[in-house]
Amino acid sequence: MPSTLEISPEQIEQQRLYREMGLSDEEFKSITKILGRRPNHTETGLFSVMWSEHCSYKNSKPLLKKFPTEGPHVLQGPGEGAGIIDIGDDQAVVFKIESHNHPSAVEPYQGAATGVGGILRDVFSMGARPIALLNSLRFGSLKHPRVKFLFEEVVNGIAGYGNCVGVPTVGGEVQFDDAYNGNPLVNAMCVGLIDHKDIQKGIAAGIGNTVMYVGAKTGRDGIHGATFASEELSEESEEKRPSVQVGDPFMEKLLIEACLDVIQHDALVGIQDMGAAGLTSSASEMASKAGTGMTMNLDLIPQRELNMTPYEMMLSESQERMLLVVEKGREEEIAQVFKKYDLEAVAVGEVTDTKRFRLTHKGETVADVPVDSLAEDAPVYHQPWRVPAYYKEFQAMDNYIPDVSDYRKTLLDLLKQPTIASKEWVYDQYDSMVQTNTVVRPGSDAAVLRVRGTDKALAMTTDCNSRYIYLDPETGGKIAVAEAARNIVCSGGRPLGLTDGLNFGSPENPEIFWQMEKSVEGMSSACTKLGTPVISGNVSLYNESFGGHAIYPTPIVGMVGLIEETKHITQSHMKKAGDLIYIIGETYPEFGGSELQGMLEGKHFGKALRIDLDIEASRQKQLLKAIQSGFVASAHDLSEGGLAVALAESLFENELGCDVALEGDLTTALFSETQSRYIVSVNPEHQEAFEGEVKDARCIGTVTDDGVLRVKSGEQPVLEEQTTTLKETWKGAIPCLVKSKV
Amino acid sequence: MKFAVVVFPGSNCDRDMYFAAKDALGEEADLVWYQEADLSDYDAILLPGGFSYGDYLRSGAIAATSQVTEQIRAAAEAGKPILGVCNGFQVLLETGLLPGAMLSNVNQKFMCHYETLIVENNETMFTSHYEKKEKISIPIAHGDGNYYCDEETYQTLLENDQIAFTYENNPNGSVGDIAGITNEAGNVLGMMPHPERAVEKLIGNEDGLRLFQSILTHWRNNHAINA
Amino acid sequence: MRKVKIHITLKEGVLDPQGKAVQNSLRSLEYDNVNEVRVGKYMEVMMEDTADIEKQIDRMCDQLLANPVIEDYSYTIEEVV
Amino acid sequence: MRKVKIHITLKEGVLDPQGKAVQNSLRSLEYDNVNEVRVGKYMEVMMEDTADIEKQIDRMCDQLLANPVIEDYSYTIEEVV
Ligand SMILES: Nc1ncnc2c1ncn2[C@@H]1O[C@H](COP(=O)(O)OP(=O)(O)O)[C@@H](O)[C@H]1O
Ligand SMILES: [Mg+2]
Repeated sequence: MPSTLEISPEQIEQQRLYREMGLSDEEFKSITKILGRRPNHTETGLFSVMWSEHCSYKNSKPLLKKFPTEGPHVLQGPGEGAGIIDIGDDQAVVFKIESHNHPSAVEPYQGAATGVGGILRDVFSMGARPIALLNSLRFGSLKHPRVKFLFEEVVNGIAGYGNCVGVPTVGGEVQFDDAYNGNPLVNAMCVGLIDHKDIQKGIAAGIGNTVMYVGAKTGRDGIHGATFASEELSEESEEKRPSVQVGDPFMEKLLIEACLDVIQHDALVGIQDMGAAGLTSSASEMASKAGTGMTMNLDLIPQRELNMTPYEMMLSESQERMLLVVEKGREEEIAQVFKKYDLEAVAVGEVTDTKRFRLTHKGETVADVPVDSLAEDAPVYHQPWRVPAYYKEFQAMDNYIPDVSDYRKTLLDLLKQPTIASKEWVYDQYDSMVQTNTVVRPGSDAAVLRVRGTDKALAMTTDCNSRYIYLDPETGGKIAVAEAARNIVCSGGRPLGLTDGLNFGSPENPEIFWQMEKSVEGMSSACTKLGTPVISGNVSLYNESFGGHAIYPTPIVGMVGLIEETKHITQSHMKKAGDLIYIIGETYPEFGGSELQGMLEGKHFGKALRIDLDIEASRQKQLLKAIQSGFVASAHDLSEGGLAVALAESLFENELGCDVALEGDLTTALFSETQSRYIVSVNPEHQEAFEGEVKDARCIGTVTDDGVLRVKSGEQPVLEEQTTTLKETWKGAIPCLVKSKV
Repeated sequence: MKFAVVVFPGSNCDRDMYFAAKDALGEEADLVWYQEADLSDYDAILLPGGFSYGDYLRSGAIAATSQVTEQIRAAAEAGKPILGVCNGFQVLLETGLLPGAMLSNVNQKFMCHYETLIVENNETMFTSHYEKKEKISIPIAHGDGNYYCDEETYQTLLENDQIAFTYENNPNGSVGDIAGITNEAGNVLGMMPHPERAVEKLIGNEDGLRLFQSILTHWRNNHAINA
Repeated sequence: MRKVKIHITLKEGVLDPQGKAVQNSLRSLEYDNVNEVRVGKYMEVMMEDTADIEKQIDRMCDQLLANPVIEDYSYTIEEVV
Repeated sequence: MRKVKIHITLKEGVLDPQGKAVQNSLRSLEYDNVNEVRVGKYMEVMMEDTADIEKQIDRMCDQLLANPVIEDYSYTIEEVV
């Protein structure tokens, strides 16, 4: 049986085989320097994965430093499996977002499913019980059969995994745009709940302690295709071709329960999931973080396939695996905890004081490298940037004003846009209620879960309007954070912090690097202003489809907020006839990147919308106070489609009607997407108190029970339609697109 | 009254069921791991929803082969109330404690939302707190909820009043719109909708609570007689 | 060592929702000559040979692999070297 | 009319969680001689004969019935009277 071990260090250097593994000439040289010799095949593999963008953040590190990451309530910022924020009563909330874009483009069901599995492990490896999942998805146009297939299978995969492990999928977002035709985005977020005393770290501390492997056996799954693509290998490799990672949510469920048991065991020293770069990253990071070294005997690694090489074992991304460090001599106690769940915990190595990562296989040393060189000493690149030509062009344009004459038809058309249309087709497939904590299910601004045993609740959301970011990354970055915070506030919560999923094209393209840098700067300034530190995140680059078409820059924000009393929980739908309808905030003619622009022009261009972070912050404070004081019956932020769409959406749940009078230019009043605005309904008995609290609120009408949405300008009716007609249009759009033949 | 919630590998509504019995109903309840289970001390047995053994092969099939099913069978014969919800219902079908089998939903999709159920028989130990033909709103969350039985079995179910709940708008293709059935003796109830998710106003409604209250009432009445 | 190939199919008369769905998809992809699709399971079980192997397989199928209320099974046994 | 019998199996090396669960369950039912179980799909498609029926079946499998990234398929065609 030919073995990849046969490739000699000389061959790797002379034939530049390291390039196939993703290492540059420079990087290879510096590895040779670190080791004082040429790396062998396995070692080259270790460096290639650990120095990849995915693990090392070599292109994004300088940007990530710009994020504010601290706050009095932050218990764990970026650097561990997930971030942690205090919520009082010795409890904390744990969350992180992660992308699975490339795997989902190849095999959407498994790609999305294993994305969910991975983010769950990040959270329960911290010691937290996962209480909620969210996701943020981007697809191309549903006109294309391939896109439709990706959409259906991604949703199916998320459902298949999340439903089985029993963690409710409570929220998320889905947007459709041609920019994602060749490159869908699949980001999954997990939120967990933990008692302070249970917080775990992924560290390999205590010289002599034992390293244990738990969970699924290692197969040849997900070893990066490129690493196998060398000429020499391809002849023998048909049967060794890397296979797609397949998720086993049943195994994951057992792991969750077993890991939550084992963290109560005092023999446990450290625990980490095996995510990207599998054994290599979990083992080397655990040692590096603890300032120790580690040896592992690869013969002991549970293997699913025959004749696996050290290279394959170390690079495998088989799912549902965890690495533990336990006190020496107490391995059996730990193994017993897992045994209950039919899981095997196997001793595979030892913590050493050498600061080296040493692997043996069949009695030979197959890798011996300084542990920090893999993790902390990975190279960092400061990529050059350039202002894109399109941006200069957009900035020079006159303000775009759409030409709309039939307001009713325009509203109906907008409600049919897949990005605006009801996502019920998606979330009906998710178990959103298991664990019986879900107070606000998908469909409102943010999902809300009560914290059992207290009167508190958590609000959570994912948001990112990438069209704004494309037009103006800095402003768009601010808007993404602000919009997430608005959604939390509308639900009655105080925003606590966020996790970010940075999805971009190639950082080596200076124009894309500029997009990255500017959006991170915009997000950072909003985070600072709104008091929401970044506690975790993920970077996914090189999202370009064939022909070099990059996606829209898509830095997704996943935010969590605290609702102090369950009676503050507020939803977007209006409650009853007679309530007063207010709009909070002025409206300007702003349509750059708007849904209406895309619908009428087939593309997005011009200047982005403005945002004033001071106004944003003060309005959020005022509205939250009004909600907490009990003055507000419903609250909904204005986003895609402007006031008309928000108004319609707030009527659907209870099939109410409204009488609203607007002033000024009606296209602007109805469809502009000006930021920092809300629509709220208020019981007349609270009119005075509410107006005293929220300065920029203007009453525009009342809720009615005749089931008709009515808008007047002066005394002139300008838009009138049955709520049920609007609702059916909005609800039917996506099922109709999915079913339609192409 | 003391409830046992039997936990299989992959059960995931076990804690919800436990909270329903313990907090919402206010009775004693234990989570009992399938391997260590001694069910003899319990007054009622709850089989929770979820994905026992990942729903691999057929929903509920692998769990149905485990040792604990012998104890469940014994409890059923002794006349104790046994409630199987969702995956618990599937387990009861696979053990043969209830007739029929479960197929996948007609639309081949998992679905999760509230459904309106009609109480067809309010004279069981699980439904006495409802009115006959009362409409209640209870969440469903399943991919394999399409109840199947042959015509003969269906006629028997009708004749014996074994159909406890039907759907007002059949979501999954079940024969006769069936949402829940009992055994002939009436002490084993299997249903796809989740009453344990409907025991509190805050998270929806309390329509499911009355099912647990019915079990309690039955037990108290029995107990009073015995005592 | 034996390789046992087991086919599990829905009994005639039992509606096959999965088969129906596949059939509809094929139709909408314009395979107009497709009349009916039935979906079942196919398993390959590797097992050591024993004297009463057929009896054992029957028992396995009755006990776990097939549900007699809705499914039929059949199998073939191959020798593996 | 033709009856097409299609077998869809996971490619070698691809994890089969279902097969593993069934295998463990058989083991705990004390079928100690069972070594490995792989679970796949079996479909019976009734279709009108056409000149290029094999090509058509291949296309159906590639397009819908099998997932070429992780599954292999094979089939036989029988005549039905
Ligand atoms: N965009 C980001 N913003 C802030 N923190 C980030 C970002 N990307 C990654 N991080 C942090 O870096 C650490 C390593 O991330 P990652 O490699 O994605 O985790 P894992 O190894 O668990 O997949 C995590 O703590 C993560 O929260
Ligand atoms: Mg991780």
